[in-house]
Amino acid sequence: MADKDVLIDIFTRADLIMQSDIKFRKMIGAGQLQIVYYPVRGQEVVSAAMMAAVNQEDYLVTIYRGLHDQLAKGIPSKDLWAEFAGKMAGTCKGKGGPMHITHPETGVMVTTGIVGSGIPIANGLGLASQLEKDNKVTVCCFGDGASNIGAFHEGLNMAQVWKLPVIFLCQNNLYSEHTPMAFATSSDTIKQRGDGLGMRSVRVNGNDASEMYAAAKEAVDYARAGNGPTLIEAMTFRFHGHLLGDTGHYIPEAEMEQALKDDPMPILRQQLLDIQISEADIAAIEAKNAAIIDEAAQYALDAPYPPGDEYRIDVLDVEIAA
Amino acid sequence: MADKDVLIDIFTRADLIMQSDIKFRKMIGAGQLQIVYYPVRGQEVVSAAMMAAVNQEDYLVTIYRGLHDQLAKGIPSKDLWAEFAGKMAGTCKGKGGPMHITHPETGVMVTTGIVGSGIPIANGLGLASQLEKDNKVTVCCFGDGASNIGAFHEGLNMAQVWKLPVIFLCQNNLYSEHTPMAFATSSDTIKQRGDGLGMRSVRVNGNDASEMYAAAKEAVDYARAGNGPTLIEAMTFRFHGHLLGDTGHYIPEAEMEQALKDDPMPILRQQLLDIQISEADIAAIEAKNAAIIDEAAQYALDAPYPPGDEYRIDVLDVEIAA
Amino acid sequence: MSDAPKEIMFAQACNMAMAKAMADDPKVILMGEDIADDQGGGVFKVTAGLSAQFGTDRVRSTPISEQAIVGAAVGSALVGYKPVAEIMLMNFITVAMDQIVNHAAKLRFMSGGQTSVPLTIRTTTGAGTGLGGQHSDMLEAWLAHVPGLKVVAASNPADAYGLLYSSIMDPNPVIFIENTPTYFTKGPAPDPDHVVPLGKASVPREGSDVSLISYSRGVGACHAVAEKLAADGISCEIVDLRTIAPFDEETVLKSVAKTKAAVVVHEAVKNFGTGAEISSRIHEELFSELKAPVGRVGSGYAPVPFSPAIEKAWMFSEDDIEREIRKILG
Amino acid sequence: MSDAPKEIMFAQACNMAMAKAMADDPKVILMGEDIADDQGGGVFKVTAGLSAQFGTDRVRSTPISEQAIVGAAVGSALVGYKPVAEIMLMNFITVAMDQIVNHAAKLRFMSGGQTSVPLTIRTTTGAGTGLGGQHSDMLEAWLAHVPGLKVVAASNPADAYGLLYSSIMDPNPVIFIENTPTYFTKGPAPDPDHVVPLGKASVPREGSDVSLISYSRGVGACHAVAEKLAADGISCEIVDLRTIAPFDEETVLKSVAKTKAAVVVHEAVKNFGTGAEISSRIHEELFSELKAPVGRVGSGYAPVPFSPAIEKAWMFSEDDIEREIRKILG
Ligand SMILES: Cc1ncc(C[n+]2csc(CCOP(=O)(O)OP(=O)(O)O)c2C)c(N)n1
Ligand SMILES: Cc1ncc(C[n+]2csc(CCOP(=O)(O)OP(=O)(O)O)c2C)c(N)n1
Ligand SMILES: [Mg+2]
Ligand SMILES: [Mg+2]
Repeated sequence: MADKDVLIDIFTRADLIMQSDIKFRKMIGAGQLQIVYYPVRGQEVVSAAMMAAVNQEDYLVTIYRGLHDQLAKGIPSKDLWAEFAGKMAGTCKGKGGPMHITHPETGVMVTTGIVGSGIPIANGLGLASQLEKDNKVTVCCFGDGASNIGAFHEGLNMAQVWKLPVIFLCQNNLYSEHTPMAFATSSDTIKQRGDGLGMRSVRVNGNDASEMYAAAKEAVDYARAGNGPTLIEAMTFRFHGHLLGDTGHYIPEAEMEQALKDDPMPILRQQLLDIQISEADIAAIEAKNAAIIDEAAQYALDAPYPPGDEYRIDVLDVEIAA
Repeated sequence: MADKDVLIDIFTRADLIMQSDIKFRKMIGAGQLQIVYYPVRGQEVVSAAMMAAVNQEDYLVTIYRGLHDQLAKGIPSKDLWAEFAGKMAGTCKGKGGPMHITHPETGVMVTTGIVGSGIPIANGLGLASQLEKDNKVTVCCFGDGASNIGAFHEGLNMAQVWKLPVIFLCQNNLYSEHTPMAFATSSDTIKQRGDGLGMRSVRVNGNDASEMYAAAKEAVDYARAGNGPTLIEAMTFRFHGHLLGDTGHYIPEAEMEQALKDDPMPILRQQLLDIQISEADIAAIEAKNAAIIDEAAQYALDAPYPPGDEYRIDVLDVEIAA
Repeated sequence: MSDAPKEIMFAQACNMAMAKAMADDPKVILMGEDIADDQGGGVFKVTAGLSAQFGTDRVRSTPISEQAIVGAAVGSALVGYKPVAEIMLMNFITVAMDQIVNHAAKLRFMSGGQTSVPLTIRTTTGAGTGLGGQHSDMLEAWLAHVPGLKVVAASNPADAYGLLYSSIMDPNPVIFIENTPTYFTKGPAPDPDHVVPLGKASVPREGSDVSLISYSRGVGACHAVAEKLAADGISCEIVDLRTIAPFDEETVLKSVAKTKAAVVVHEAVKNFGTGAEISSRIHEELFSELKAPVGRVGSGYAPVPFSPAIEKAWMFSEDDIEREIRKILG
Repeated sequence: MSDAPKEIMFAQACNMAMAKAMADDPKVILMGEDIADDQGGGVFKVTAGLSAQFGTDRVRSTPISEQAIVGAAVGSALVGYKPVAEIMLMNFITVAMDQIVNHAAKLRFMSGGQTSVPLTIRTTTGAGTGLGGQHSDMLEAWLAHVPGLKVVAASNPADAYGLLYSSIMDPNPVIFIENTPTYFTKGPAPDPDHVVPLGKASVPREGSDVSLISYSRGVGACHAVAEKLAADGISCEIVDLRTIAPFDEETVLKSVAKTKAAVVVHEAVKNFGTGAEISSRIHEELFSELKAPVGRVGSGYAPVPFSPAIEKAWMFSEDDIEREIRKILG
């Protein structure tokens, strides 16, 4: 069991993620936001525990389903919400959108919409840290389905050969879009593939805060010590399908039921109570997160859109003539 | 020890390969042929044993370093030599050249110059056989270096998931161009990668005719029985570098010496003598091969070049207007 | 099919074309991510019902492995199959370009005609769906530049039906580009044996003042502008290329020889886009007859922006087309 | 460098440019297959001696993993490095297009300018070396069509030196295309601090009758033809683009405004090649001043044939250039 402060830290991040996801789905459902949204409900603890084990200066590369990673890494909610809403005040001036969140101040360097493509880029960040000797690590998040694409293989091989300080965090939610892992994946586990590539690889219950944090911490220490990368296969589940609107028809009822029973959030909340953190203290954390989110959401709605001419800026270093 | 007829068969193919390689290097050295040539000396037994275990109807996909595979699979020397020489009488009318040999009559469907790219294509041939229930297998040859590229990973995963009748023959000659395997490869073996992908995988001394043949036969039977693919990592060596002219400066002397001591050809020849095949019979095989090669080489030199306008033919099904 | 609908959607038309091809020829097989019914019949439901009708041996959901998907299509095509590979979104062909360009397009030639690769790659794309920079690119110009590939894009459901069927049956590798934003736009339903030959453009609207040459959704924009300008007495002829490469020069040149003015319109980025080749060919053949230089309309020099506000300013528009027409007609 | 040679080879020039960049800026690093000296200093020896001089931390031989190579360059560029990734031959970019197009070219824009990707991708290609269909393609048209990328190609050693140095120091992703067949062609040596700015074309030969617009080895062919035609009293001006995209419209239009005739020349396949964009821009700006439509010279619509007999017929040639010039000058 991780110690008290760590668990509180993880819960605080995880609750912010959970409440943010709920709010996004509510606002989109109500038509207040028209965006394609990839729900993260169910995967909160994986990122919360992982990011609790790194520093703000450390790098993160994540994917379209990245809200949990981005919030856990510390991107201010207002900036993030504004970007999701396509506003000028967003992290990327509305040019990137939910699938392409970048926020260097908190180490969020790339969010990609191409399956597997963040992996080779994470190596580049790790290579820079290795050459700089800046003691940073890079966390690279991707899904189980990404383990079937070439970039995964090339990236892990290079990271291992060069002993790069990268933590490859495979958030295994057992589905890639509407395809169950076993249907498209030749190996029983993703860890097995890391082993096959000679990389230190572990498989953990990503929904258990303490277990996930321990694995994350170990991988981070291992990388900082110059030993190279680790592949963490973190078992988890997504409760709301691939993207909002997905009915999950392809998920067997029993599997979904069990997954909901194992919802990491109430479990983590109970764990806090078990170690004598008062209901009041927990409620305070939840209230604070709720306030942050309400403010961020309103900020995003009120913020102005970027001027159309912005499309000529940031293509190259110099502005493109109209 | 494989039985007598098999060993004679393997030797006959391997000797044809060896003598052809020597002849090519001689003619190129003498300026009779101006082509980029990838020597195969040292890898004869791997292909000879593999192709002795399949039928002419079975498919082959190989690479730029493919002379040994193509001869072992049975492409008539005259057609092959003419193609190497860029003549109209060549297998591909001179349009493909040494790196792109195709000869459907003997099952040689693709020779690619792109590292790893034959692997996904071999799956397509295997898929066709699986759907046709034609009981064919596809042999897909590539090198150790190819195991670092994405197509290798995607291809093996799909072949295993679909249980395709494909034999992935990794001819591990320990070098990719001027790079020793260990320098660029994260795992100790290629077999380990197949294991990581949940594929039946074996590692054998490809230079031992009996061991290589047994592994090939087993993989072929396994595939024909509908059990799916096998990855064979066949250990071997190339004696004349990546391409003709390569001095092999990057190969430690001791390693080269040992490799030459282990030259599979004299060893196989001795094995024939050991099982009471007479020097005369062996010499007859060698003489027959020599005659085939002399005839093929002369044929290639004498044959006419294709007319320039051929570039407008075979681009699409219809001829392109000038 | 007496109870056939009078109108169908673009996505439906593609579905019907594949169903007909599979019924007509047992060698037609489909591969792609989540295309079988157990996986939802395609993210845009374009392949819905096909695995139920033809079985999962012929309608195969795949791993997320575009190189392996196209490679499997290439290999099976080499031995007589007519595979239809779906690359979910056009930006994802960037991971499969080697199989498409170095192999599918070249194996017939490099084998001296001993083998051929009669595959079809279906993919969809298009801006305006809020998917941002990596999910909306129009990359047809790349493929049009590759000898050995045919590139096809339909502008309406009936053409989609007839062109996709022809693409699947064509003995050459064909890239069939669908348009996500107009997937659910309706149009007149074709009759079941409607076939549109590759390499032939159509002239859906005749006119005398200027030829608007386009394809895919650009054609719809041209129709809207033509309607509007008709009121001002400007008569636009519209040429729908249907096959982008190799394109139907005869029909294009015939139209421009008549109108003596042309504007090429596409959604893709204007710079180095397909419009440049079409414009150049027209100038090369009809220079002395033209009233003015051929105009071009395309999207701006930038990745596809996420924010609708910027996306609109970046994207080709009916206003751009009108402005270009008025400019060249002086 | 008083004992500097008067003439150097193209490959040497590239080597010297990288050496200078690495000496000037510790953030410059090199990655590629077999580029370090232990692996031979590059298959064409272009990086020979650099790992000896700067160490294998900065000059890194890689696995055969083009996606990982370009990805590592993208990632390190995002945090301040100036990586130079070598893709051994241009056809191999087909396996790395996702990293180049969806990431290197777009991350600056998609991040709203928070990050940038100052990498250089060096690659070489060109027909005539007997390598056949998969090792000789000129694919610059694809990259020129991608907003956010700069595409550069030098026609002589001095330019190669000055342009490669500028490419490495440029804050944008640059594709630097070398030409294998002319790697060992000599030309005047530049002085050590010779720099050629990106985006600026040169006019290596002035003339009055026709402008020949080209880049890479096409420029050499234009010089040969210009010499020959001078004898017949035809005066050719030559514009060497140097940067293919975004290209120097000002210099091109200025030249053609003077000569009133132009032929665009490149080795790449003519159809949908870069020549189409340049031709279109000239027509759009100078239509009424032109003596004749802009001519285009490129290679044929086919994969690169292996047999020298066919390759020669397929490939762009000095004869093609001369014929095109005489055609438009009537
Ligand atoms: C190269 C590529 N192919 C296909 C897609 C379409 N796509 C987007 S998400 C996804 C599923 C990915 O599943 P997984 O890796 O398990 O991540 P998850 O969505 O479950 O978090 C697919 C196929 C893509 N974005 N990129
Ligand atoms: C995608 C790609 N990258 C690089 C190359 C250049 N190249 C040709 S052969 C080769 C080495 C391959 O080594 P290996 O796979 O071990 O096969 P071997 O040559 O040893 O038989 C390389 C890097 C290529 N042809 N294709
Ligand atoms: Mg998943
Ligand atoms: Mg090797």
